Amino acid sequence: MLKAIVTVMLKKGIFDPQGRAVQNGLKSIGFEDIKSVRVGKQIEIDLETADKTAAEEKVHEMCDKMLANPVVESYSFTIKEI
Amino acid sequence: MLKAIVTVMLKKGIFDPQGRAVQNGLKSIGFEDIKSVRVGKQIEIDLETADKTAAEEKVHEMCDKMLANPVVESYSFTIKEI
Amino acid sequence: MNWGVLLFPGSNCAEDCFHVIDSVLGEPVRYLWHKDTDLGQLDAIILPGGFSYGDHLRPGAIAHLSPAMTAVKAFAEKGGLVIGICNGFQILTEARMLPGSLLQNKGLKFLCQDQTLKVENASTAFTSEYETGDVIICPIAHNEGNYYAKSETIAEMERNGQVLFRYCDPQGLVNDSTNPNGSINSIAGIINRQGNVVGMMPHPERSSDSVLGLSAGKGVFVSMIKHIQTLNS
Amino acid sequence: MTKKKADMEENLWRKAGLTDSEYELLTKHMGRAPNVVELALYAQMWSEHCGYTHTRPLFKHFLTTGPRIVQGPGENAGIVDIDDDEVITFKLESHNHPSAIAPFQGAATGVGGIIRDILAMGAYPIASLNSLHFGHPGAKGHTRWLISEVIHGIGEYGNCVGVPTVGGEVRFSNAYKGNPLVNAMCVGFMKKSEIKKAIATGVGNSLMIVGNLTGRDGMGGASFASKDLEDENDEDRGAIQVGDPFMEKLLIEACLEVFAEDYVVGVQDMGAAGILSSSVETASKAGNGVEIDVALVPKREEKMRPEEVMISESQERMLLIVKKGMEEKVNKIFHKWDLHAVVIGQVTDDGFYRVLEDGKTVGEVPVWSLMDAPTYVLEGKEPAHLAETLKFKNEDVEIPKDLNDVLLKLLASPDICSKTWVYRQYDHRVQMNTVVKPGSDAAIVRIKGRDKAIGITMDSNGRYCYLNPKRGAMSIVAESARNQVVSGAEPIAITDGLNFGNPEKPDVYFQLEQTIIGLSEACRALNTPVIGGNASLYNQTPEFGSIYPTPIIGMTGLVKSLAHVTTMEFKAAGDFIVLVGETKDELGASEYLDRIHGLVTGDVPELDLELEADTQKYILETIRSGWIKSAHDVGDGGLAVSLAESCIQGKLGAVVTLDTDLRSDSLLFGESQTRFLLSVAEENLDQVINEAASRGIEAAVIGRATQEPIITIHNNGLKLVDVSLDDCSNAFNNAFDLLMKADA
Ligand SMILES: Nc1ncnc2c1ncn2[C@@H]1O[C@H](COP(=O)(O)OP(=O)(O)O)[C@@H](O)[C@H]1O
Ligand SMILES: [Mg+2]
Repeated sequence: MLKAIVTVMLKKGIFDPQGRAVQNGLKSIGFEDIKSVRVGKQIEIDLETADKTAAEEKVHEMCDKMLANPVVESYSFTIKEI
Repeated sequence: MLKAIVTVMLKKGIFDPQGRAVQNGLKSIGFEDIKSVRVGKQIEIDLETADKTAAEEKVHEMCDKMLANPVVESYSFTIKEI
Repeated sequence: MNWGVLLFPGSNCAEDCFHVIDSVLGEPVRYLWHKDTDLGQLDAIILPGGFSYGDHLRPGAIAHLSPAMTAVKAFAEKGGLVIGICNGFQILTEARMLPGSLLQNKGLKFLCQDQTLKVENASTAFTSEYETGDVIICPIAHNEGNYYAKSETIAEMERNGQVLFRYCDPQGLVNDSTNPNGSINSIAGIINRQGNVVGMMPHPERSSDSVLGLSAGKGVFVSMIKHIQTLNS
Repeated sequence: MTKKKADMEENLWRKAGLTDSEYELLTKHMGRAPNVVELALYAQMWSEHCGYTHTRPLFKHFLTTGPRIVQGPGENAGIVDIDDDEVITFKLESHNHPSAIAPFQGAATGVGGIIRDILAMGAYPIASLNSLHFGHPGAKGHTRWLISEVIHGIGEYGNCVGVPTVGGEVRFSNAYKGNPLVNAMCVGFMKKSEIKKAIATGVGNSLMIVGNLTGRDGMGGASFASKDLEDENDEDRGAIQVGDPFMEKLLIEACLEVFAEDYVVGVQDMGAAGILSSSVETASKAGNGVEIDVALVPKREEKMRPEEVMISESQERMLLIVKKGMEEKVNKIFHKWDLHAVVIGQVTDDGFYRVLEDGKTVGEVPVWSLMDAPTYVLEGKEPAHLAETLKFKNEDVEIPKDLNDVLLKLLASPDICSKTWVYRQYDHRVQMNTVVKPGSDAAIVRIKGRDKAIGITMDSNGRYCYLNPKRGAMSIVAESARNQVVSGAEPIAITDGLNFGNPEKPDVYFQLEQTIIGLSEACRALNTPVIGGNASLYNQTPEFGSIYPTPIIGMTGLVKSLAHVTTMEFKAAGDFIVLVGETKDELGASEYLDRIHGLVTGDVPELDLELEADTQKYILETIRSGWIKSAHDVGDGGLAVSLAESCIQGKLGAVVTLDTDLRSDSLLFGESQTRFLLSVAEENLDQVINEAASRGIEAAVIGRATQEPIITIHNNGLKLVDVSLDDCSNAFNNAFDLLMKADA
C-alpha cells in the first residue's frame, strides 16, 4: 500500500489571515522572532495499490480536480510505501 | 533563517469527519481504491534565527502551548534552512 | 416562470429559497437533486446557501463536482439564469462558472449580521428592480466570504460592470471599515460576462419575507421574474 | 472463589465505578457473578449520568403535567401543545466535562447530541440555544481560549447542521474557572400526529443503527462524566468524540423521510452509553427484551471488544426499531442520502438484554435490572458560607460617589454587556423563522404559515443560588417567565439543567435539594411544568472547588399572534416610560455588589410568587391589547441598567424622575424582583396605568424617552445619573470584544 502526503497551501502573495493570527498568537505568548507563519492543509491518502508511477498520476489528478483550487492554492505531494 | 514545517493531525483513533468526506468525494468522482484519508494542518513558520537546536526546542514549545491540542491532536515537524 | 432550487447534501438554505419563491412570490418552484443529470424545463436555478458536504476541504470543493453541476453549466451556456447565494456562490467559483474564489473572512470568524450593500449595476437581469447606487439591507452569514481574484481579473470585472453589489455602510460609504470580510474592492456579488450567472455572499432570500423585518433583497428575485417575462412576451 | 480471584474482580467493579453494595445488588439481580461485558452494562446504566442515582428521588417535587403538556419527563424530550394540532418538543443537555478538556469538540458534540434528542421525538429541529459559564479571563489566555473554542464549536456545529442558534446566555464567575459549564438546548416542531417514542415494541422487529460508524469514541464517557475531574486520568478519557454536523444534517433529513412512512415503531438517539442505553431504554419501555450482535455493528476501528461496541459514544448515530419486513425500505431511504441503515438485533419476548458476538451470547441480564439503578437519598447540610453571607446589610457598603461610573461599569460587566461578539458567530437566521433575534429578552421563532410564534429563553444565576439556593432557583424561573411575557409570549413549560458539585458532599446535596424545591414551587406558581431536564454533577476541581449551584432553565412560551411580538428597545422619543413593580432596599446578591464592591454576599431579593404571576399576567394582557411599545424585565444590574439597555437598543435617550427614600444604589442597581420597564405611547398611558391599579399592581410613569441622547435619572430632586447615550453604548457594546481582545 502507498501513502500520499499532499500539502495544499495558499499561493504566495495571497494574504493568509490564519497564518497572521497564529503568528500574533505565538507572539502574545512570548515567541518574538518569527518572520511569518502560513497555515495550509496536509492531506494523507492511503492508496490500495503498489504502483507508484500510476499513483503519482492519480494523485495529481485528485489535486487538480478537487484537493486544491488553482485560483488560490498550490499543492505538492510525496508518496511513500507503507 | 530557518523554516519550521509543522504538521498537526488528529490522533489515531479519533474520528476525522473531514477525511471521510474527502474520501467519499474522491470516490464519487471515480477514485475508488482509497483505503483512508485524513486531513490535518501544515503550519510553516519562518524563524529569524540560525540556531537549529534552539529553534527545535522553541517549536516544540509552540506546538505544546498553542499549535496542537494534545488531547486530540499529535504533531511533528522538520526544520530547514532557508 | 419555472424555478429550480438545487439540493446538495448540506444545503441548509434550500428551504428558505423555496419558501420565498413559493410562498412570498407565488411562483412555481421545485427542488433539483444533486445526483440528477437531467434537470427538466427551467427558467432559473438557485444554488442555495448552506454547507454542502459540510464545507469539508473548501466550501464548494466537493459539491461542484456533482453530476447536476454539469447540467447547470449546460443550462447557463444556453443563457439560463443561475444565481448562487453564499455557499452557492462558492460552488459557482469552484466550478469556474464565475471568476475568483472565496477565502476565509479576514477576521477568521463566522459572521451573521444585517449587512448594507450598495447596488453597483442595476442594468442586469438580477438587479433591474434597483437603481444603481441604492443601498439595501441583505443579511450575511458566512465564514468564507472574502472574495479574491487576480488584480487583472478584478480590473476587468470592474470595467465590465460585473460587480453587482459591494459592502457598504448605511450611507453607502465603501471602504475598509465597512468591509466585513476583507473582500477585494468590498465585492459582495458579481455577474458573469454573459450576464446570466450571479454569485453573491449576502442572502437576498433572508431579506424577502417582511415578517422577518427585511424585504429589500426581494428585488433580486423580482428582477429575475421580470426578465423572464420580457423574454417570453 | 479463591482469594486472588476475588481481589481481581473487586478491582474490576470498582474500576468500572460501581460501589461494593451496587456490585452485590447486581449479582443478586443476576443470580450469579457478571462477566466483563455484563459488568460494563451495569457500570454504565447505573452511573449518575444514565441512572440519575442522586437526582431521581428529588424529581418527585416537580409539577410535570398541565393542559398543554403532551409529554412530560421520560422521553428523549418533553412535548407541549401549541394549538392547531401542532406541538413543540424541547430539552437541554450539559456537556461540561468534555468541554473542559476539548472545548471545541466538547461544545460541538453537545449541540449535536441535543439535536438528536429532538429528532428522536420525530420533530424537525427549529432552534438551538446555549448557556455558558466561564471563569473570568485573566491576563493569561487559557480561559479566553476556552471561551473562544466553546463558542466556535457551538457555532460550527449549529451553522453547518442548519439549525439557527437563536439565544442563550454567557455568565462569568471564578466559580467556573476550572470547570466551565456548557449547556445546549434544542427545540423541535412537528404535528401532533408525527410524534415518535423511544419504544421497542413488537417481538421480532429489527433494531437498526443509522449514521456514523462506531469507534472507541468517548469510551466509558458515561461513567467518566459522573466522576470528579480531579481523579480523571488519560485512560479514563478514551478518545474524544468528534462531531460531524454534516452527517447530522443528513441524519435529520433521512430520519424524517423515514418517519413519514409507516416503517418504524420506535426511535432513540444514541447519547451517553451509546447502543447500550438507547436499546435498554426502548426495550424496558415496551417490557420486552432485545438482543444485539456486536459483530453486525458497522465499526470504524478494528478489534473492538463487545463492551466497547456497546458503550461507545461515537456521535451522529440513531437507533430505529423497524417493523419486521420494512428493513430494506428503510435502508433505501438512507441510501438516497448516502447513508446506511443496518440491522444489529431484534426485539425479543424474554425480557433479557442479550449481547451476542457472531451469534454467540457474551452477556445476558434482565432488562429491568439495568433500568433499576439504585438511588441515593442523602442528608443535606446548609453550606457554611450562608451563615456569613446572610448577615450582610446594605449599610455594610458605602454608596459610590460617581453613579454614572457605576452604571457604565455595570453595562460593561461581562454578565450584562452585549453578547453580539458571541451570537454573530452563530447563524441565528437560517430556516427563516427568527422574528426576534438574539439581543432582546426572549428569542421569537415563528411557525411558518400561521399567525403564531414561540418564545424561547435560557436563564440561570449561579450567584443567586449560591447565596440562597431555594429562592435563587425560584428567581430564575420567574426571570425566564418575565423574559417570555415581555416578548409577548405566554410561558408554557420548562426544561432544567442541574449543574452541581459532588452530591455526596452534604452542602452540595443541600443546594441540590433546595434548588429543586425552589424550581418546583416557582413552576407551580407560574404554571410552567417541568417536561424534561438533565443533571450534571461532580462539577468541581481541586484548585477552584465546587461550581456555584447552577440550575439552568430553558423555557418556551406561545405567542398567539405575531402582532403581540414585543422587544425591549424604546421605539420613539416622547413615549412614556412606566415602571411596573416595587423597588425595595435590596442590594444582596446583586451584580452591583459583585462587580463594584467585589462582594458575593447578602440574601437574594424577596420574591412573592403570587404577585409575580399576577404581574406577568398583567404585562402579557396589556401587550396583547396593543398598548405597549416596548417591554423589558428589570434584571441583572437593576433599574438603571434595564433603562440603559432599552435606550441603547432603541438609540434614544431618557429622562427619568423618581421620588423615593431608598438608598440611591438600591434604587438604581438593586435587583428587586417582579419589575418591568415599559414604554407606552401617550394615547395608551391611562389604560396601562388604570389596568394596573384595578389589579392592585404597582405601576408608575417615571419618565419619557428622548431624542436627546442622554440618560438622566433624578430622585427626590437630586440628579443621580447624567450620562451620554454614546458612553453607555460604547460600554455595553464593546465590553465583550475587549474581554476577548488577546484572542488573536
Ligand atoms: N451564548 C449565547 N448564544 C446566543 N445568544 C446569546 C448568548 N448569550 C446571550 N445571548 C443573547 O443575548 C441577549 C441578552 O442575554 P442576557 O443578558 O442573558 O438576557 P436576559 O438577562 O434577558 O436573560 C439575549 O437575546 C440572549 O439570547
Ligand atoms: Mg431579560
